[in-house]
Amino acid sequence: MGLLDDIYQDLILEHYRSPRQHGALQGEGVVSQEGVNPSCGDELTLYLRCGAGGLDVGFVGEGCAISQASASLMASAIKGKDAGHAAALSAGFQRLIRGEEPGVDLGDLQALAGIAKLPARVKCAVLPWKTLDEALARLGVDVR
Amino acid sequence: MGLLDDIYQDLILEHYRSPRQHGALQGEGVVSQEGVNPSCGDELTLYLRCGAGGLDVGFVGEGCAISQASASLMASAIKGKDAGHAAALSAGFQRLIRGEEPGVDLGDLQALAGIAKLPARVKCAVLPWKTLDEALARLGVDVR
Amino acid sequence: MLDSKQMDDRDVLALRRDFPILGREVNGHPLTYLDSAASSQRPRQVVAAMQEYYERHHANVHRGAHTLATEATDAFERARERVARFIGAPESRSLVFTRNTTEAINLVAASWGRANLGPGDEVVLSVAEHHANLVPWHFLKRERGVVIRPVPLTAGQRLDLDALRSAIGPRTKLVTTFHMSNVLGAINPVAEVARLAHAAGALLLVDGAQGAPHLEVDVRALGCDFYAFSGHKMLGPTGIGGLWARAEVLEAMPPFLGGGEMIRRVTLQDSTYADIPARFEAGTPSVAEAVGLAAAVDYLGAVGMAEVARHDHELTGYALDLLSDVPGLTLFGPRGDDRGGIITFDVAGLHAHDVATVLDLEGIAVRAGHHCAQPLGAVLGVAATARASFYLYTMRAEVERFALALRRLVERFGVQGSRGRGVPPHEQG
Amino acid sequence: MLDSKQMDDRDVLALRRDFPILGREVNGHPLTYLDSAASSQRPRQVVAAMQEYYERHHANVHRGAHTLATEATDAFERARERVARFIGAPESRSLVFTRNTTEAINLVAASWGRANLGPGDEVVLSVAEHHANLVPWHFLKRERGVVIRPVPLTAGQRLDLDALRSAIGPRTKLVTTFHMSNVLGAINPVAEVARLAHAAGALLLVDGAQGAPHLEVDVRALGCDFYAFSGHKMLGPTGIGGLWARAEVLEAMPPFLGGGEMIRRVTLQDSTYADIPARFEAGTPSVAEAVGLAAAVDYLGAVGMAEVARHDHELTGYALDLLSDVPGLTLFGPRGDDRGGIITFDVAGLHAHDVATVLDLEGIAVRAGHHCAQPLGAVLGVAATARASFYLYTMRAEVERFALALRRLVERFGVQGSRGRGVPPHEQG
Ligand SMILES: Cc1ncc(COP(=O)(O)O)c(C=O)c1O
Ligand SMILES: Cc1ncc(COP(=O)(O)O)c(C=O)c1O
Repeated sequence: MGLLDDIYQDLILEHYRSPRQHGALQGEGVVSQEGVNPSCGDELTLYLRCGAGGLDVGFVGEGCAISQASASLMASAIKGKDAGHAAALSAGFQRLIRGEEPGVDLGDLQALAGIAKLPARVKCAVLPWKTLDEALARLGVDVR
Repeated sequence: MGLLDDIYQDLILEHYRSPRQHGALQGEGVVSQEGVNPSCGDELTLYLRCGAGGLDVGFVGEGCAISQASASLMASAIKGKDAGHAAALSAGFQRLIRGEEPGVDLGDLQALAGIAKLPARVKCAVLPWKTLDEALARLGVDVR
Repeated sequence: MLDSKQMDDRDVLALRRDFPILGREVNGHPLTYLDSAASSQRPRQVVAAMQEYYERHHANVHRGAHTLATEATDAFERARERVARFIGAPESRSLVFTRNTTEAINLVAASWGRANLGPGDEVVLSVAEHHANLVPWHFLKRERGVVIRPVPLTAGQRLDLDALRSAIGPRTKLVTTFHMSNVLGAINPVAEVARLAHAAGALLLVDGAQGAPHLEVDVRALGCDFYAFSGHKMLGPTGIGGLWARAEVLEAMPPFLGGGEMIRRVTLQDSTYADIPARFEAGTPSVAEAVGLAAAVDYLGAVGMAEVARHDHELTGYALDLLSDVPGLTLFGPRGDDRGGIITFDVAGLHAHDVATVLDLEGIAVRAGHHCAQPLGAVLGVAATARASFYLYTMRAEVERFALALRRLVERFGVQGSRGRGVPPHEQG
Repeated sequence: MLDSKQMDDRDVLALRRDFPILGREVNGHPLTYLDSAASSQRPRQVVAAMQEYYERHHANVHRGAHTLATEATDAFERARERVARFIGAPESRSLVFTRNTTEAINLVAASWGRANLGPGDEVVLSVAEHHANLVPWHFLKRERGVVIRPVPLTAGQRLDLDALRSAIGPRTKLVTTFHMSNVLGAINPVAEVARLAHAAGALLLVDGAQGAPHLEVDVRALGCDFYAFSGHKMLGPTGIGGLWARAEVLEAMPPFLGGGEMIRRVTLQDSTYADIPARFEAGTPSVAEAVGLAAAVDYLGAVGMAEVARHDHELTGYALDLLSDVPGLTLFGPRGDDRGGIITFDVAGLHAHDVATVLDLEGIAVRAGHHCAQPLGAVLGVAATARASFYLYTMRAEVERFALALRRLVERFGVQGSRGRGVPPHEQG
């Protein structure tokens, strides 16, 4: 059961059960973006604010361990970073999930690499990132 | 081409091109009955009157040689006969077309026996007779 | 099949040879296919019947004077007769071929519904309906103010007949519900529902998507007015299903789709329509698929539908036994004879999609999600659940594999407590 | 295929080995199948692709987390991509799978039509439309007072473009016509028709039932807004067809049938709907049939659609030559490059059904009747005609057999004179 251990790692389960940056952001300058995975029903709303201290981020959602953990890991990774960096992480993560070289240092996000071997669940892992791309585009950031 | 000769006999072509009893009947006591073969579009209207001199009969229609010749041969066969005899001929003819023993003397109608070997055209040969059965039923004749 | 458990799996093994896909490996394990409620697998005989049709007899049906057209038409109409007989229909002409259950229900809504339902007229249905038996009524609600009256479930997760009785009123024109629920496995007492509907002058539409594959169906004994079903869930091909209706009801209905086959006469400005069933079969039908479905019902008929239902039921009882004491596992659906081969469940602490993925990594195919019954998810208190479903080719050994894998999964990933409203213990008798 | 006549039949012979049914005997003669316009035959590759799908990959598509469900979904969506590419569609998401052309046109009428057509709005179509492209508009005429404006043919039995120009007016919302007529073989100048429609702010729907099988189709180059077609006429299985539409048009359309797959969110009382193409594919789709259709377009693509069209055209020219001097034989349809592989004819003195029967007794399959175009029959002056139609597997030798048999038939059964309005000699240039 190598693949099982690989995918459902403690780090992923831990982020699924105790998501970081969970909750809505309120106030001026907050962009909120919805993402839905119609094929399985996973849902996510991402909140983003671009400030002096980099990005502030929050999310609420409902879905499987993979989509929720991916969202939580993403939120941790981009919090406080600038928007360009977030876009680069997103591109790198999506390469990782397609089984390609990420080309950037993904840190903890590397934990999700195993999903590349589960075509049925790739969409789950990618949902938060596609939602991020859309939110960044609305903030005027060039996402590739 | 035995079957071809058998089916498209001169007698049948002759009745197709010069149908007997062709035309509508008018006046008191005339029963008119429509028959349609939705699968090929053949159509027939049969006119029947039960009088002292037996049945009077007429028909108009549009369709293939087989349905039109069958109608013409039928009209010739039942003209002047009583309704019970017509019903017996109908039953006998329909047996013939199913490849069974007719059980009555069919005379010229025997010419249509070959149709039994052409399942796709059985409906054409039978259309006038089914229409006759319905007309007779409306005249109160017990059709088998 | 005989009664001894030994014999049972041996008989199933013999029959499984007809299903090549069941010999597959998935993720390095032999496939354990527990997703037949979504779509069954099909025996060689069904695929062979279609192949034989294509390689020997195909042409367009009807209106053809040549030999192949006659043979194809005969094959198609004989298929209609065999399928009609399988569901106990007195006449094949009141069986309309559709793509699936969904199209069959849409046909009723669009044709019978538009002709018979006006503002304030009521359609009574259960809270456990499949989307296929909800969305067509939403269309009519929006288009003409039809009122939808939902009927709840009992604590035992059966249709609440008392509530049904009160929901049916003078404005009720149609009662519609499933024969067997695709989530709960609950089998509705259709004959009783028919009596209640008819007493109020309403008609009864049965969503037989799970009934036709898994139960002995006799539309006359059920007393329903419409029965809808899908070929792909009953060993047949995709792309074919059926709507049976009482001939008098069907005869009075206006057309559904327009085109070839369904007409009597067409001018540029107007058209008149053919008799049933042709009136409801516009265009070139699914001929090979009808032939395949007929082969499927022949196969089911040879096994015997009573035996199929018994087998489903026995496996379900076995699975419920094996899983009854797993903490953190919620099992949905009624306990009793009115329960088919469906086990829907929730693991506290893990999402249904993850449950399905973990099982799939062991070669066990279960479905996860809302099972096209989102309103029922709200009633059960959990949006996504996992579902294992059985069929005539399912072995006890597979049920054991599934139960063991699920137990291991819960031990590893499950958390204390439970999520979702299962059947309370005093209803599990 | 090469250009020499010798080579041609030899290449066709090689390709015919893929079509087992063409080796059949009918009434003691080798089958000469000249009824492909009604339904084509299919190569082994198509049946094998479906068999492989059923024996290795089948499960219900979408919403499945397990391996088979993923494989089935991939197979289905890849099939959509291959079929979309075959007709030149820029994006596969604007291709909706339907049962056939008929359902595709009904989808446009019921969804786009109900949303966009009101009393007095006009639909312009030709007098030569198939019933599939008439009856759905009759429904809208009756339901909401839509006006149908028919466009006549020229003496050469082509769409009359001048008449079309005058028929299109400020109330015209839709122009709809065939790509190739199933009776006349006439190929419409679709790109020109599109310009006329768009200039008036109307959309163009093309009935591609005969176009997709027989012509190189590029929906972008044609400039149409909708393109409808059937799998069974283009080497594919029964039970599958398609509607391509411009993405912006499709995205704005409300749902057609309601049920699973096509929803976003469902409550007991209401529902919202998925993006295209899912919005228009309610219930379990024809998965195996989509896979089969993809195999069919791969087959056609390998031969090359330009070659298929050239072959059809060459056989037609040959047949017209062989039959040009038969007295009492009326040949319909235009003469020229804008003519596909269809020869519709009338024998004075014998009904079309008898013609078909006589030919069938020699193993030659032709269709007889109104060809689902009753209004055109009225224009041609004869209700029932006979029709021979060709495809990539038709040999010159078969055309010769047909012409010889028809000549003998006319000699034996024909009478002087002619019936029906053929193409006048000065139009036959
Ligand atoms: C021009 C044309 N349109 C529409 C159709 C209807 O096709 P189908 O019966 O496959 O829906 C046909 C075939 O009969 C046709 O030839
Ligand atoms: C109870 C029930 N109704 C309706 C359907 C819809 O069936 P189909 O998708 O074949 O139309 C299903 C299957 O998904 C079902 O289980």
